[in-house]
Amino acid sequence: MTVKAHIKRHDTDILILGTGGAGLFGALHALQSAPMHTKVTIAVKGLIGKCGCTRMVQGGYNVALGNGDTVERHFMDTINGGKWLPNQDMAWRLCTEAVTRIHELENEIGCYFDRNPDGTVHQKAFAGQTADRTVHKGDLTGIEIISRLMEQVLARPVEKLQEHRAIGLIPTVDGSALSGVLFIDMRSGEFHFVRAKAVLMATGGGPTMYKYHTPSGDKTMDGLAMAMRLGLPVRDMEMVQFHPTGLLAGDHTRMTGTVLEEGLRGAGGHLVNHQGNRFMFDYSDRGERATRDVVSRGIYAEMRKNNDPSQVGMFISMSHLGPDNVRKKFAGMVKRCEDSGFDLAAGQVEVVPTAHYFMGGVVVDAETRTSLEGLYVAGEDAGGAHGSNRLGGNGVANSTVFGGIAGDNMGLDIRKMRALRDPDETVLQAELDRALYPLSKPTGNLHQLRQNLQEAMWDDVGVMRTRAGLERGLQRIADIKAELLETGVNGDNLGFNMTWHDWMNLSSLLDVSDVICRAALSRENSRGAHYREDFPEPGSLENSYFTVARQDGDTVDVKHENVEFTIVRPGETILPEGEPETLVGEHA
Amino acid sequence: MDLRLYIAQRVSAMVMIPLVFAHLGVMIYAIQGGVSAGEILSRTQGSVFWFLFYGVFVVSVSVHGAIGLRTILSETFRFRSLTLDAIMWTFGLVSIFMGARAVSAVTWL
Amino acid sequence: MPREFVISGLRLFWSTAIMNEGFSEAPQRLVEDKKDTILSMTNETTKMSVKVWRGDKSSGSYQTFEVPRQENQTVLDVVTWIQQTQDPNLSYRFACRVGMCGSCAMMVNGAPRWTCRTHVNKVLDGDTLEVAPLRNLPVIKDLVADMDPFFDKWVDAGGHHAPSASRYDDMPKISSDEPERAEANKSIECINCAVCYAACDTVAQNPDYLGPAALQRAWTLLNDKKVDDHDAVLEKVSGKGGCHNCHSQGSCTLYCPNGLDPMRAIAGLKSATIKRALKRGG
Amino acid sequence: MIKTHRNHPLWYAYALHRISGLALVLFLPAHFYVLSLALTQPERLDGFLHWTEIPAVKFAEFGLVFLLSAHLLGGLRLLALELLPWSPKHKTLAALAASGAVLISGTFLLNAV
Ligand SMILES: Cc1cc2nc3c(=O)[nH]c(=O)nc-3n(C[C@H](O)[C@H](O)[C@H](O)COP(=O)(O)OP(=O)(O)OC[C@H]3O[C@@H](n4cnc5c(N)ncnc54)[C@H](O)[C@@H]3O)c2cc1C
Ligand code: HEM
Ligand code: SF4
Ligand code: F3S
Ligand code: FES
Repeated sequence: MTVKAHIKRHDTDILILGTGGAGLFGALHALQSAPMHTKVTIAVKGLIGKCGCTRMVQGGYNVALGNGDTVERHFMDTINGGKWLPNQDMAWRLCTEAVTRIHELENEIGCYFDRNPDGTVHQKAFAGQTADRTVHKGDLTGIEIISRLMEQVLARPVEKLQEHRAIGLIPTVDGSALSGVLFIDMRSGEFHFVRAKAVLMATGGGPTMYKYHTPSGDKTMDGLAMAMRLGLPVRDMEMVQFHPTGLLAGDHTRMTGTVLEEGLRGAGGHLVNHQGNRFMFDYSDRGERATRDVVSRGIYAEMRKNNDPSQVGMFISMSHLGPDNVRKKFAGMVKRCEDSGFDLAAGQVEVVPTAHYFMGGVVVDAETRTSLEGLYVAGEDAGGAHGSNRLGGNGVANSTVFGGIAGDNMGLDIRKMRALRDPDETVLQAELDRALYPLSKPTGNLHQLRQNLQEAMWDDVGVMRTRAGLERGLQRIADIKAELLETGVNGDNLGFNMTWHDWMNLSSLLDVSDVICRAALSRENSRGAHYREDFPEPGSLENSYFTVARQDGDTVDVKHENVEFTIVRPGETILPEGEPETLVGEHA
Repeated sequence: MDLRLYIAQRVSAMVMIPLVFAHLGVMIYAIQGGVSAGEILSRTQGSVFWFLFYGVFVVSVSVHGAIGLRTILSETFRFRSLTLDAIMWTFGLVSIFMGARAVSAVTWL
Repeated sequence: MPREFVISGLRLFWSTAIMNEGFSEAPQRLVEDKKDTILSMTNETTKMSVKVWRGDKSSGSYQTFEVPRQENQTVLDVVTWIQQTQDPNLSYRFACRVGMCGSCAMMVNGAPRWTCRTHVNKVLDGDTLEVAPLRNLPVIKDLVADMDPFFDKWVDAGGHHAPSASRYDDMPKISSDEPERAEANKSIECINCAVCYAACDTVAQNPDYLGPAALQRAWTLLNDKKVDDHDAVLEKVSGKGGCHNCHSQGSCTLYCPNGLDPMRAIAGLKSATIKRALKRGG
Repeated sequence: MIKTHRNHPLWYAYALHRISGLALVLFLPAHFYVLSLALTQPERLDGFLHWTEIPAVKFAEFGLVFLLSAHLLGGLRLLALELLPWSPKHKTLAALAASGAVLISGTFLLNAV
């Protein structure tokens, strides 16, 4: 079947992809810093503010607001948590700017974060932090942040392209700058090319290529796949964070993989195996209260010991804390479990580590600029700020901080960019052809292919890795890719054709999975989220390096670059002498 | 409906609360007794109290009913806003006029 | 016969008068009761018959699919299964799959619901399920509704904070226990899913009506100490489509999947607007 | 099972209030007309009042009384719900007042029939 594709074209000044914390802050700040009458367009795969992961933030937002805590302490926690791999300038920017951003959220955007009885902001400590630092609104912090941001943006004169999926970043002919972005208007199935002087890519990463994953369904790594096709360098691609307690409810339900909050373990919840025994103390002195990576590996190891195929996960058990107490303290979680048929308060809920956050991303500087003029990247799409591991609470801080910075910079930079840039029409055509490709193939079982990928990543590129496993994973990914190219989609009606988009989702996921696997192979040590059973040692901190992958046509090249310790060196600290190691007492 | 109509409707409703209670009482009493025109009139004619009672009642019920009718016509029967206002005013005024005639018939000397 | 008529009438009013007393809790209780009985229902049927609305803006009809029952199965899972295995052209919308984004609401057996967290057991009628796009909104295709009118009204109702301080000022000291803040907190966790909007017949009948969610947002602003101009908030909800159109039908509160109570919030706006008008007048 | 989102008491209360209001509005002009007969033609009013002895008419009349009291109570309920400040104490009071009113007028009505 041949589809005659017509491309609608139109222009704007500033174009933003995605409406998570990064995209929405990008839009608001661009409006503030750009000259009058600058046209700002926001394009998103779902509805404005109603997709992506910022909405799903539960725990909260890390920011040092005094009471002994300092930006320096937040910074040191971030560097230590990232096992010395973070880009220190970015981490510093994150910690300093978070202070301004949280005030902006409260005072200008209209969020309200929970308070102490005396009216000051309440802060708690996530695992891995040395101060009570996490600002929150109950356990639905993301809803407060994103709803308030969304309504601010909706009330402003921004051009809104909802359910517009970005499918290609289109450079100029000489490749020195970005011209614009090619979209599919998902509602009609039409192609749409938008030229812009400055583009913010904030599509939010999201490791949904794993069998168990927490991010929202719209996130399929499209951004990173597009950036890689353009040959942009991406870093830390092996760094996939697993949350230890994802709900396990069967293959047939989308609920599987969704997160059971960290607070359950913090409050004294037990993890037990199918014999009913606690096992976490076999893996760590801190038992269930160890950090995410440690608990994830504990559960994973325990799962491997168990050979009963009908019994996959481990269990989280809260009932010893008193069912009524649990019901009161974790009302939201209890209700969510109940909706899918589980009794969290009095019974046990089966859990499994679940892919949660992607530390890797496009190489940017602390100003969100990339190596391509006109392209800015912020939020989970950008690599560097977290190094090998993200602290709970640093994710939404990262997206709101750098989204705002990107907006500021785009608004300023476009003053120097007089004219819109013309696209390389051959790249435009190639991207269009990519999207149309499946319509010319016989239809097949896409869903099965996606499951195959998810199994492959979970088995071979997951919580614990080995050379043999990674090599097998690489092969499995290649096989699935080949199969995908033979599997088509019925294109009779391209309007809101979710199966067509599933094909493209899978294509993005495969491209990124391949690079994750290669980066993981190249790092022969274990740092943060990356754990090699064949190389369990972290390697020398002094000679820390990060991986940088670059795609060139069909080949991917992974290099190592040394971390520049621009602010602090391993073994040192920027905290004043005599500062206690931690301000957090062991919680009861 | 906007704030003005809303207030007018609620205020007239509140005014009518005691009036309706009394009216219901009178009716029950009257029905039980089996009334004639003469009986009604002998009680009410020439009474300033009943004149004021029914006078206020007529004005309130006209205002209240007219606004209520407007709401129903607009929501349930999808009338457009110009027609709506015309009907509301017509109903209200006709109702006040007819009501005034009735009150004067019942309470005038 | 008239006596019975009166007595049943009295019962009705007795029951609504009682609802008056605890009207924020009572409708919730209704939902809970229903759920208890239904969850205890055993899962004997292995298949169910699912009628799904197919069509676009202009026309459409129901199409029936046989779908296998599963233990932990939400309505979203049912729709997903149909798209993945039976008809790749079926359109629907979802994002978070855990009740946080409000993208997935549909009419399920005649009532609006978030589908990602509606267990099939809870709504199955015998062995049939009927799924349609959310009511009171234009249809884009199949189960996908166009939510723009809902958000346009959110904006029209003044539903966003007008800053009175800047990012360089301190955060205001407002304890979570202050009565006004507590009041705002009760309504603030709205996920803008438009379930209430679909449940409300006033929305269906009056195209100007701003609807429960948008008005409820205005109520939170009115109770927000950080908002300087409370008069402006009230002004926005006093116009043609404002809070005074609400007839306290209560469907919004009954169906809100998050247990919020827009009916109560709107009542709050009504009385606040009157108080303000009286103050002005006097 | 009725497949509708309307199947709950508050919605029925709303519908009853609307229907009773509409019926009252339609009845109002007739009511005024009949009363004003007293001025012009008292004998016709008498004739009319006799006419109301007929059971069917009596029933219709009863219906009106019912609708008026139904509307009254529904209105009281709405006013309380919308305008009273809602400390739980107040809500209880409002509910008591409304239901007290139901009882009293209900008794009267039952006596009347
Ligand atoms: C369940 C859960 C809980 C979390 N809890 C916390 C927490 O407590 N604290 C914390 O700090 N972090 C938390 N995180 C992490 C945090 O949510 C994210 O890191 C952060 O919100 C990412 O923001 P973002 O703006 O980069 O991306 P997102 O918010 O994910 O937004 C991405 C946007 O891009 C759009 N998009 C994607 N692809 C395309 C395309 N091709 N074209 C157009 N648009 C596209 C998406 O639809 C979406 O609108 C949590 C994450 C999850 C999943
Ligand atoms: C004490 C007596 C009365 C009280 C307390 C009362 C109260 C109310 C209230 C509060 C409403 C608003 C309902 C809403 O917006 O949902 C209303 C509506 C209405 N009333 Fe009354 N009312 C009374 C008497 C009457 C009478 C005598 C009539 C007849 C003319 C009448 C006709 C109407 C109509 C037609 C409506 C509109 C119904 C609707 O919007 O659904 N009312 N009343
Ligand atoms: S009030 Fe409830 S039903 Fe209405 S939009 Fe908000 S969360 Fe949804
Ligand atoms: S359903 Fe509608 S009429 Fe009012 S109480 Fe809720 S908004
Ligand atoms: S998918 Fe987000 S609320 Fe259902």
